[in-house]
Amino acid sequence: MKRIMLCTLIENRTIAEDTLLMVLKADPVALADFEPGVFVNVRIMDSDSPLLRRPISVHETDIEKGMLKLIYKVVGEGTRKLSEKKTGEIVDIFGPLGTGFPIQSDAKSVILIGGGVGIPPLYELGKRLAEKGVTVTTVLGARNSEGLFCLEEFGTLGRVVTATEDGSHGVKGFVTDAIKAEDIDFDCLYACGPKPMLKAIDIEYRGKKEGYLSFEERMACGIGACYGCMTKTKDGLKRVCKDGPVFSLGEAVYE
Amino acid sequence: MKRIMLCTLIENRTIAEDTLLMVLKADPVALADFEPGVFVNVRIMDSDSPLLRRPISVHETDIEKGMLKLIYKVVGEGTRKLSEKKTGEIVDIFGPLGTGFPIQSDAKSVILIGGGVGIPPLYELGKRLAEKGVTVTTVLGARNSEGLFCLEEFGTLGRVVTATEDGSHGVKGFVTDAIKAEDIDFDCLYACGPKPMLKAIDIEYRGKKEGYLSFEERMACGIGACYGCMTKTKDGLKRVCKDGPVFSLGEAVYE
Amino acid sequence: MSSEMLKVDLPGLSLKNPVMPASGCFGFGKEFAELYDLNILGSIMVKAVTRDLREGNQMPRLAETPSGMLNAIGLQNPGIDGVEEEMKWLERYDIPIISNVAGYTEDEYAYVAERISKVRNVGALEINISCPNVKKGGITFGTDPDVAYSLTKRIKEVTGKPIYMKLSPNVTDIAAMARAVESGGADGITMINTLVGMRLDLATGRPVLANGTGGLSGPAVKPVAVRMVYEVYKAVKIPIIGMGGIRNAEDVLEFLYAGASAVAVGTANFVNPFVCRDIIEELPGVLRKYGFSSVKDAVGYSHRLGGR
Amino acid sequence: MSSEMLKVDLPGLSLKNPVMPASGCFGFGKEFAELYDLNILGSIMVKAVTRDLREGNQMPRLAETPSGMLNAIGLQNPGIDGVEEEMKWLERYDIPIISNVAGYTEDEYAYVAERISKVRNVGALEINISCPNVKKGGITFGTDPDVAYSLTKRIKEVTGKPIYMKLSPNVTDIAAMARAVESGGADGITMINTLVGMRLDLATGRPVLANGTGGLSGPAVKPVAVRMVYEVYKAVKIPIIGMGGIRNAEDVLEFLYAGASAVAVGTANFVNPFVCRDIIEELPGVLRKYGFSSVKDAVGYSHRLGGR
Ligand SMILES: Cc1cc2nc3c(=O)[nH]c(=O)nc-3n(C[C@H](O)[C@H](O)[C@H](O)COP(=O)(O)OP(=O)(O)OC[C@H]3O[C@@H](n4cnc5c(N)ncnc54)[C@H](O)[C@@H]3O)c2cc1C
Ligand SMILES: Cc1cc2nc3c(=O)[nH]c(=O)nc-3n(C[C@H](O)[C@H](O)[C@H](O)COP(=O)(O)OP(=O)(O)OC[C@H]3O[C@@H](n4cnc5c(N)ncnc54)[C@H](O)[C@@H]3O)c2cc1C
Ligand SMILES: Cc1cc2nc3c(=O)[nH]c(=O)nc-3n(C[C@H](O)[C@H](O)[C@H](O)COP(=O)(O)O)c2cc1C
Ligand SMILES: Cc1cc2nc3c(=O)[nH]c(=O)nc-3n(C[C@H](O)[C@H](O)[C@H](O)COP(=O)(O)O)c2cc1C
Ligand code: FES
Ligand code: FES
Repeated sequence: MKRIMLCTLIENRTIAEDTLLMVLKADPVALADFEPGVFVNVRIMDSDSPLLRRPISVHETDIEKGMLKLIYKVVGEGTRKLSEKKTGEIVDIFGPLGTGFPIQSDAKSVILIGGGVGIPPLYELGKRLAEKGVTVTTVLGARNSEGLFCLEEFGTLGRVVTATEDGSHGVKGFVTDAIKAEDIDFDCLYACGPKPMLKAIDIEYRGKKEGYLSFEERMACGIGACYGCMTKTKDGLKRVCKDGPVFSLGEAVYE
Repeated sequence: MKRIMLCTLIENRTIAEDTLLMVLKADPVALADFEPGVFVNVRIMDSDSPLLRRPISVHETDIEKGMLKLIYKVVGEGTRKLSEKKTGEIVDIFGPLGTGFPIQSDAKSVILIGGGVGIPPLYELGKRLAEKGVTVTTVLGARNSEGLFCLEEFGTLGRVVTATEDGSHGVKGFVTDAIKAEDIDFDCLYACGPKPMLKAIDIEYRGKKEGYLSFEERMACGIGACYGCMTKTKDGLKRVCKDGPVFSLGEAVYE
Repeated sequence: MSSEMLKVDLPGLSLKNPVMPASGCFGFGKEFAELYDLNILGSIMVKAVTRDLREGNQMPRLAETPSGMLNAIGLQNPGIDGVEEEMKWLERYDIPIISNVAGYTEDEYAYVAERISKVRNVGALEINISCPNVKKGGITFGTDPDVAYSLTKRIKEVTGKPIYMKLSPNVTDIAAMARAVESGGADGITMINTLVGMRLDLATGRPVLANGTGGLSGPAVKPVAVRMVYEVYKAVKIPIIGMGGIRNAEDVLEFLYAGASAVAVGTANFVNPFVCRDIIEELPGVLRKYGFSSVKDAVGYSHRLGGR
Repeated sequence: MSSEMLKVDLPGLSLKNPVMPASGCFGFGKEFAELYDLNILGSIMVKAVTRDLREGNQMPRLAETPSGMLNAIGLQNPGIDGVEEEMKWLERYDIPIISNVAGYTEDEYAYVAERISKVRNVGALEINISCPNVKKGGITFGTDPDVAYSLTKRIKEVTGKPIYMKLSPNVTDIAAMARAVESGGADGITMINTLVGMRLDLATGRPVLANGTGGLSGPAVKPVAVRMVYEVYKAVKIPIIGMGGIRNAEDVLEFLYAGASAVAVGTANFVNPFVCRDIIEELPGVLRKYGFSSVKDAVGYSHRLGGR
């Protein structure tokens, strides 16, 4: 059920260049509804400006401990203000929002492909897949080694391969290059990252593999009511916040 | 010199109903310029809303310790947000602003008359007068006993008399009633409080006594440039923020 | 008690309370129905409907501004056929719906108005003559009094339901617009739609919105909205549903004072998805605090005071 | 280096940099001179001057709004005699002053414009045809293109100094206003003045401002200002000095992109009294960051891009 959760901030710590991990105390009952790949809409502060909530993917939910983890990059005013929040402060969270990653029951090996701030939502997914005995390979990409994070965390799920544009970590090139270079085998793929990355993956694997891509778009309501966050699909316009953010390979239509 | 001071908040504590004492760490060099009766313009937060600074009188400056003390009442959004600030936060202060209370060298006995949030600016004044050997009597008024504060502090300067509208503390009635009831003798008066109080004092004592009244008006610039905070005087319109907030008895023209 | 004090009767609209979501900010209700029971609302102003399905503008359609936002949705909607379906779904709620009608020509407005009027749970039509985000038509209807007058008249001829004309704030003389639609036969006025605004992306040099300009809404516009409601209240006799930046019960009271008989809440639904429910809960207390025993008593209050 | 990159040449105004305080937000400079050296400024737009001393409106004259403020100063000023004195004081600074001229009749405008033109350090006049806070005159000059045209022409006849007409945003068609003053002979345009807004006091029911309505300024209006500068840049050839909600060097760049040749900063001076100085310091870095080697290169940049 979508609800407003007033969460106490437990930790808000830099884990990579301009990238922070925010750990929030949350009601375990509410967390039980969080599927992998969903996002929350975060109120920046109790003020008229910045006005809109910011959509941030859920990195991990820990129902036993009642903890919700977000990883975000400081890119503008809202995320900068988020980064200034201190332990003990209350953060107003609205969620869970969106349709997350479907967990395939028959895939034996999956590949998680994350680029930049597309990395976080893959972790909860990988955790659940690994728990089910699925072989999980993670491919993380960034411009350079400073943009990579969570390598150890994903390492607990299986093999981790990296790609950087400047070659400072792992394969030099894009995640798609790394997948080929490392000859990774998989039944199903899950990806989240910048649109050009998703497009490249989509074009490469649509029709050939099963797979799911998580998109981003500017949002206002986050629940499908304002038509602000549409994306073109072969079945017409769809709402990234409600019908997505996750769409199947081959669904999206690129300009 | 008027300057922006980024002060660390040391204490922000409720001292009476909806009334807080804020203690800030400030540069002693800057504090040396603060005359009694001046005010500062406080930035509420680093955000576009609330936009304007809030004028708050200086309650006390402690140059040795490098401390600036403000006392404020929570009346709206700005003061509410101020009241939520925690120890260690940085508060953006602009000041000192305005023309404060002149310290009469020849007055032997003075009376300080404070109503509600008009009480704070009188303390630094009283302190300096008492240091000079002047006999200081303080008359504090409020609607009821909950609205009174700083009685002990003013008690260190001399006699303290109170007046409450409901009679719950001291004389029942207004400060002007208390002055008469207690037959207080003085050479010079200093008053700060709601306009009706100032008007009553002005009408009672203008032409008879020497005295100074501190006024309030809505402000934007706080330095005399926007003409937003005018008040009528017998010499035409004057700026409360620059020519005031303190005016002599008989100067103000009331509607 | 408090249920009586909130009741408002307007042409075609017998409202439990004066609070409703504004058009375009609440879709056709389905998404918010997952959050709370829509039956608590006075009404719902549903998303604009045009004759045919419209895809609207390109992305990005949204941008944030200080205490506000820009949108350029561009009237995306499933067309009149699709909207009739959405209305059926809304029949499960015991509230009159206000249907927002848009078009590019007088004929299109008239066609859509006539058809949507036949939908049972539509209590009234809101004629959107002020959408700033469509490239032709639309906006001119809302800025020229003569054109607005003639459109109002035309629509009155084809519908039996009361019509509320939605005024654009992007005009020199809002009172003249209000008088024009009143003489055209409008049963009420809703106002304000969004102010035309723009943001430029410093990195690309291009407008942040694909459409170039967009409509400014949210708390930033409230003082403009209150001023315009105040002016229009003095200019016409028909009731006003006021909107523009409302985000709490105090804001509602300010609009009532200015002359609104009811209010709509738009952008605030994005900030606090429960805002309409919260306002309805808090309104009786706020009315009492300021000495009013009913919403009706507060309508136009500022105009009944003497002096300045 | 960075001093060359900031230089701007406009009719009557050879500016060190494109940043100046907006009229009414900086008095005649004296108060801010206590804070920093005014010589760093491109220019100063001083407070409006009328023929005679004016007391302006009653208090309260100020009210806060979300990300903005309302003011209703009402053209308080010492009159042309007093302002001539203020100008003398400003002679100690090596910057051309822009004198803001107001009036209630064409004759008054012409009289004041003629006299103030003779003041040595006045580089140009800014004709305030858009002050929303005076009860007669003022606002109509700024909302009717014909009236604005004729006023512009009249003033051009009596002054040898370049004139910049200050446009009101409270109009349906800002481009038409711009074209009108251009054909009247205006040398430049300054825009925008404030949007008319209002707040009502819930406790008293009366407007918060004694004047009733006031002018809305500050970050809240920035998207409206940018949109209007963008439209006017397309409509006329004379240069624009842009303003409305500017509070940092990035905002300045956005106005340059939209078509402003220079900018003025108003309300932000109240929030950060050192804002003009800070902007001037940061502007070269911001220009470089976005790939511009001079202010001039950025003027109208958004219009030179193809596409959408
Ligand atoms: C479904 C979804 C999940 C996301 N998950 C994450 C995540 O886990 N970690 C992370 O770091 N970022 C994530 N993002 C991106 C994140 O929302 C933006 O970086 C953030 O909103 C920027 O806010 P800002 O105020 O710092 O930037 P500004 O540029 O100042 O924001 C201005 C406005 O633009 C919007 N905006 C700016 N960039 C984006 C963007 N990339 N996507 C959507 N809206 C944007 C903001 O929400 C705001 O309304 C996600 C976006 C979406 C849509
Ligand atoms: C020279 C001077 C000294 C002051 N000293 C003190 C003091 O020591 N302690 C204290 O508690 N208060 C003092 N005040 C009053 C204080 O400034 C207001 O209570 C405060 O600004 C209210 O802000 P708000 O956001 O809580 O209220 P809101 O009503 O939400 O404020 C809205 C706007 O109105 C202005 N405003 C509201 N009330 C007043 C007021 N009474 N005077 C001036 N502006 C107002 C605010 O500054 C703001 O711009 C002083 C005022 C002045 C002019
Ligand atoms: C995302 C969005 C979409 C809108 N769509 C419509 C619409 O379809 N028809 C219409 O008449 N108004 C539309 N509006 C305008 C609102 O109904 C309302 O008039 C305006 O936003 C001011 O109110 P607010 O400040 O409370 O949002 C839309 C506003 C927003 C923010
Ligand atoms: C307090 C105040 C006084 C103003 N007085 C004048 C004036 O005398 N003449 C004028 O042309 N504009 C006046 N303005 C308008 C500003 O010059 C400017 O056009 C407007 O405020 C928008 O800019 P901003 O958002 O940066 O403040 C005034 C604005 C404010 C806030
Ligand atoms: S953000 Fe409103 S529909 Fe997606
Ligand atoms: S607040 Fe600007 S002149 Fe006093």
